[in-house]
Amino acid sequence: MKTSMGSGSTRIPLRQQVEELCEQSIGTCYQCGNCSSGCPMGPWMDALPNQLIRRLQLGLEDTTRFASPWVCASCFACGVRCPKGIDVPRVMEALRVVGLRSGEDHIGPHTIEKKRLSQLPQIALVAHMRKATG
Amino acid sequence: MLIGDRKQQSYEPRIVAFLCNWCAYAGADLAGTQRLSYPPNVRVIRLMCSGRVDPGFIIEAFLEGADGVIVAGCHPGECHYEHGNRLAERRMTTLQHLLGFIGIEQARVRLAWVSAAEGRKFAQLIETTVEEVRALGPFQQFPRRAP
Amino acid sequence: MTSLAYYPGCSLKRFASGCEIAGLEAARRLGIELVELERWNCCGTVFSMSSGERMHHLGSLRNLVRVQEAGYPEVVTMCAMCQNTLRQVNNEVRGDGDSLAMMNRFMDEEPAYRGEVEVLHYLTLLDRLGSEAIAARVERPLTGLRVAPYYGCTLVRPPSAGIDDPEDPNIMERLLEALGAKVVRDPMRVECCGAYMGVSKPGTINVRASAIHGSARNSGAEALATMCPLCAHNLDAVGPAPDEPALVVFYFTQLVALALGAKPEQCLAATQRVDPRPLLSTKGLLEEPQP
Amino acid sequence: MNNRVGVFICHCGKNIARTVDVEALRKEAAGLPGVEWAEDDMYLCSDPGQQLIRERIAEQNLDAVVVAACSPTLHTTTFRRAVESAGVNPFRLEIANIREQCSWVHPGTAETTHKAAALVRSGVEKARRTQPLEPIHVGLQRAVVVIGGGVAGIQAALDIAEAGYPVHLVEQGPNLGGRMAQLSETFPTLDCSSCILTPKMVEVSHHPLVTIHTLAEVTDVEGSIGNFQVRIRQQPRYVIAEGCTGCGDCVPACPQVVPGEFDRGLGARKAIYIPFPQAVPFTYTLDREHCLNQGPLIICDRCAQACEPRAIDFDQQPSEELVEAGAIVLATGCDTLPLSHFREYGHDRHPDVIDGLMFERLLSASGPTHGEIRRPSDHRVPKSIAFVQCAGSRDPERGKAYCSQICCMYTAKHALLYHHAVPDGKVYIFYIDIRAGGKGYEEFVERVRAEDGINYIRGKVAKLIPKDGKLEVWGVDTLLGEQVKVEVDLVVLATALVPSQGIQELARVARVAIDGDGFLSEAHPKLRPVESQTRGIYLAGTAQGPRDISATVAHAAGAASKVLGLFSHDELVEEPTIARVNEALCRGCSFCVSVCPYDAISLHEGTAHVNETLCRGCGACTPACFAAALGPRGFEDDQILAQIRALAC
Ligand SMILES: Cc1cc2nc3c(=O)[nH]c(=O)nc-3n(C[C@H](O)[C@H](O)[C@H](O)COP(=O)(O)OP(=O)(O)OC[C@H]3O[C@@H](n4cnc5c(N)ncnc54)[C@H](O)[C@@H]3O)c2cc1C
Ligand SMILES: Cc1cc2nc3c(=O)[nH]c(=O)nc-3n(C[C@H](O)[C@H](O)[C@H](O)COP(=O)(O)OP(=O)(O)OC[C@H]3O[C@@H](n4cnc5c(N)ncnc54)[C@H](O)[C@@H]3O)c2cc1C
Ligand code: SF4
Ligand code: SF4
Ligand code: SF4
Ligand code: SF4
Ligand code: SF4
Ligand code: SF4
Ligand code: SF4
Ligand code: SF4
Repeated sequence: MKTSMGSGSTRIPLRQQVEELCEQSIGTCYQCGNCSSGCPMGPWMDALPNQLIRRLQLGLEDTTRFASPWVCASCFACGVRCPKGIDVPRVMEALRVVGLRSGEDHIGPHTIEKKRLSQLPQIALVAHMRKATG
Repeated sequence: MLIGDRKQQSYEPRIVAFLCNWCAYAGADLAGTQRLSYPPNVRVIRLMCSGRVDPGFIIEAFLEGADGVIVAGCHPGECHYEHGNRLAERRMTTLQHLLGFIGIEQARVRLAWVSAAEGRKFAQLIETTVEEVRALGPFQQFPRRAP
Repeated sequence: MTSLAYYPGCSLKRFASGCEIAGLEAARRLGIELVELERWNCCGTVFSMSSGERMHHLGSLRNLVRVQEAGYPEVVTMCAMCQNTLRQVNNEVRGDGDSLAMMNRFMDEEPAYRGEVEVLHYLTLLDRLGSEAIAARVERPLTGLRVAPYYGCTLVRPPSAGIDDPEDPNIMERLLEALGAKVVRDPMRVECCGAYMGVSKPGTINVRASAIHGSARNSGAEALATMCPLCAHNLDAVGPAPDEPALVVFYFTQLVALALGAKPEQCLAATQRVDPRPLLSTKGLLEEPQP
Repeated sequence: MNNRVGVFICHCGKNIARTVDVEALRKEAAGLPGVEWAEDDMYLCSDPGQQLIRERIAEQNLDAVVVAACSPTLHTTTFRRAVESAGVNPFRLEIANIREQCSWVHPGTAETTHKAAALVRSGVEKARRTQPLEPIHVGLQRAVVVIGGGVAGIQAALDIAEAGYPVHLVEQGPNLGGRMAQLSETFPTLDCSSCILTPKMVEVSHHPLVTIHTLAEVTDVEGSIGNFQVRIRQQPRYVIAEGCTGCGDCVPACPQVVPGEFDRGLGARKAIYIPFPQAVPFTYTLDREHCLNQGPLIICDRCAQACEPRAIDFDQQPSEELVEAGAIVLATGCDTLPLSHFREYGHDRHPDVIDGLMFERLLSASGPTHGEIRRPSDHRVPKSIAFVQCAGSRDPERGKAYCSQICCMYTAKHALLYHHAVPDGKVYIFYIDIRAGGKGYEEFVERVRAEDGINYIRGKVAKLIPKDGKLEVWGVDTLLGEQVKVEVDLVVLATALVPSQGIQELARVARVAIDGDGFLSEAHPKLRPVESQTRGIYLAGTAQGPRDISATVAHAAGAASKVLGLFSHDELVEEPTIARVNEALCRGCSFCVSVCPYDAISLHEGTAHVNETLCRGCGACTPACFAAALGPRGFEDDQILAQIRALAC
């Protein structure tokens, strides 16, 4: 894979945007991988949390294209275990916010069966809507 | 004329500098070894530690004709005597408040950290201090003692 | 009788009513009056973690204002997610005067929040009473019932909103022991059940539930105890893959009420998919307690 | 005030003379009050230049000298010697720095000569006010107390004793050896640890100049460099050292079984025991805490019955001894973070999660399993092991921010030794980075990497889950970007190295500084790594920071050489430029006491008193004194004020 690290765009660079949104310092991550080791949603992610952070460190603008932040269940396990005190769930949230602000749709109400809709607990629905709409 | 009569000359600020032996004084020596040039307005008194500087010395310097004073020692955490520079910092801060209170410009008294490797920093310190004190004009708040 | 403000949250009024009914009954039996707030709204469910989305915290804040105006220093929640969101919002505005001032301006129809309310989880409340005091009230000891507490995420994480150690909590264990149950310390007890991911990725939940049920079963548990409607839904209503056995999933409050002598029909929820009665009956826990 | 000052101005070839008008300067100097003689010379530091100064002192009967030349850091010693040989007290020499701080940095203008004149004037004003000072001579107690009996303490004690000075080696445990005695084989050479340590322990115990105090602690340190008084508290062993033959007959008689500390709980010992077969001193120890006899009541004396030499004495009492020493070496070593620290790894709840030292005991031929690797839960030979590196190290959030330096290496060693013992066993090493910086270390790790069956996986382990008698390890391969879950029989945590317990108390007693992590602070991280910030107290080994055996031994040898350097003098000669109290003026307010960085000032009957060996003459105390009652010699208030007057105008 060829990775270009320069940014040709005049927008606020992604890393800066994410750091401001999550109030975390991405640079302190030393890529130990602890966040990824314990992530319950890891099997469904297209890039593990540490990989997303690595991409952000390099300022790769396509980091927003990964589905992982939308797979993240906000379980806080990674944040609790990060040796460098990075609140990784906040980084995930920031990536979601960046995606939402650029107009992505992750609710997909039509994808939820009617029957299931009535069985889900209220908090599941509300939480999902909140995560998917910002 | 060797010792200039200051009244006849255009105003040249006189700066007295108290330097600790281990860092700032060595830094000043290094500026010399590197042949950096800086204004001759500064006169150095070598002390073992910036913690030795009595605020009274600074008042005395002004009374005797100085227009500015520099106190310089090792960087925080690098004091040869563990924390003498911290003492200096505390004393100088208090003094500066006091001077400010009686209307003396704080820029006339400067505390700086200069390591033995910072010859350039020392030269720059002298340069900027001389310029700032020159801009303030001669120190006239205290009646000078007769020379 | 101690009386405290009580915030139920939406799920406890519908999906997880079993949790609330049993919890209130248990409180009554312990001499605690939980006074439901006259008006309350959604807690917000999830705490918005990005600096640009603080407005989402207004919902939580309104509830805290109502506790303040009702004159209570503390508010009790049963739902793990409610306590988590309310606590996090509370922590945030307390730590940041500017943000509190701004939020207060936005809530112009409400009195200003002063940041003094404490959010308390039901488990913390019981823990405060102390194991001994609770043990003394037990009428139907849960002897022989092998229960694995399941905390999930929001009861213990992030640490600033958790009620116990994030990796090795013990509060439910302590209380269950006081109720006479055989406590099983399951290593998966703080691992996520999949949370709301079931909405968009239903398949994930079975996998998570299988892991959690399997681990608890391996550790020798017959039942799981939880304090979160979402966990209960994922572990019970969705549950492990169809070909795998599922344990009974209790709301913790149900076990407390049962042990304190409440009638089984009072504390068993109609919504429980895996019927707890066969298990309880083998342990003699459906019978009337001996005086 | 003296008025027979001589001023000598140096041209330094053209270095000074190029920009300073030396002749004008000389004339100016000659006219200054108190100046008896002023002269210039081409090269003052040369032999003829020094000779000139000496001659003029004699001719003109000078009693103080000002040399206007280069920086005092260059030639103070030269000129002090010169004036001293001519009968002027060396502390009556002043140097005016007209080269580094004048001729080299300013142009050849009148203002430059003007400044040089001011500097000379200031030097003269100070010289007139100097007093003759004599160096302070302090007696030197040529004996050493070494605290800590690990390899660092042993090495330091041996080096010092070999040079002919008596050493008291104080060890808190029942025997010497420290961590190294617990190790199996040592990286990178795989020498057997006891094979190389035992001869050293024997040597130190037989050395006529070494007194070993085991079960002993230092409870108080008084005095200062050259003359410390060290209080050693001896705990009772309840076995008379001279009586015990080491036969071991007492052990089978004892009914009390206790988990053995030396084996880190993996093995058992009796209440009367010797920790390991090669222990030095080879005297058994009765552990009163676990013995049936609590307090004075003797309800069991089976060991005493079994002991033919009648070496057991239940009535032993703690005792104290005061030792005089000129220097102290702190070698209190290290510990590792306890397993209970690691809550996500099940802390101490899963018996098959152990730390590196426990694994050393499993590997050790004299260990609880006689060198066979068997896991604690069911004593089976583990068919797979996961090693978790950086457990608690490099973890500023929940552990220690620093790298423990040795665990990459010993983990590689563990993997290798295990693989040799169980060739079909599987090894997974979870690491973040491999740090193998020593000589031969990278080669060692490379060898281990190349072994079949050893998998290095780059990623930190989040959690351990016990499952069907195994442990599921949740890891990640960050190089592949995939989660990794493996089930293993045993997990070994490479736990962070931490300072030994009790270091804080000892540091307080000995008045040495400790750093934020609790290790002893060195005087300078690069240039004075074996000296503490308190003179006469030296540091050796892991008490100062994580390091392996070879670095520990080098560090200890360094500390010993510092001690020997100190002892190579007949007495301590201290610079006289230290603070002095004018007792008539002192009001006993103690402001100065709190200011001194070296605790050199104390109040005696309401008057401040400066300890001559502790004071380093920084002068920080002087401005604190509102009574103007103390000041450092050589930098007194009146001298400095006179310099200010000379310079400001
Ligand atoms: C698991 C493990 C494996 C290792 N493997 C290797 C290896 O293969 N190769 C290698 O080179 N290094 C290895 N090391 C490192 C090695 O053990 C240390 O470098 C070495 O033991 C340090 O020696 P020391 O004398 O500084 O400290 P220690 O060995 O800790 O000795 C300190 C002594 O001081 C005593 N003491 C402590 N406090 C006091 C007090 N207040 N008063 C009196 N006495 C006190 C202690 O009881 C102890 O006996 C390993 C370390 C560990 C943990
Ligand atoms: C790029 C670089 C950066 C570094 N940065 C740091 C740092 O930031 N911090 C740090 O702690 N360390 C640093 N170091 C390491 C540090 O420089 C060395 O540890 C240190 O200088 C070693 O000192 P030495 O006296 O052993 O050897 P050297 O400094 O090499 O001195 C050896 C001397 O012996 C002379 N010599 C050689 N052979 C003979 C002979 N046959 N006869 C007579 N004389 C001889 C040489 O001319 C030389 O003067 C750095 C090293 C390098 C290369
Ligand atoms: S746990 Fe923290 S330091 Fe480690 S990879 Fe994840 S974010 Fe980076
Ligand atoms: S918060 Fe999200 S990224 Fe972090 S462990 Fe949980 S699911 Fe994974
Ligand atoms: S004394 Fe100093 S200034 Fe004079 S010749 Fe020697 S080096 Fe040069
Ligand atoms: S029986 Fe006596 S002599 Fe033998 S080892 Fe025991 S105490 Fe020592
Ligand atoms: S007195 Fe008894 S219990 Fe104590 S050490 Fe001797 S034999 Fe063991
Ligand atoms: S030596 Fe290796 S294992 Fe130990 S802390 Fe350093 S990097 Fe981690
Ligand atoms: S500060 Fe001065 S007066 Fe006070 S005790 Fe010290 S020497 Fe004496
Ligand atoms: S001169 Fe410095 S070291 Fe000496 S007593 Fe004063 S403060 Fe302490």
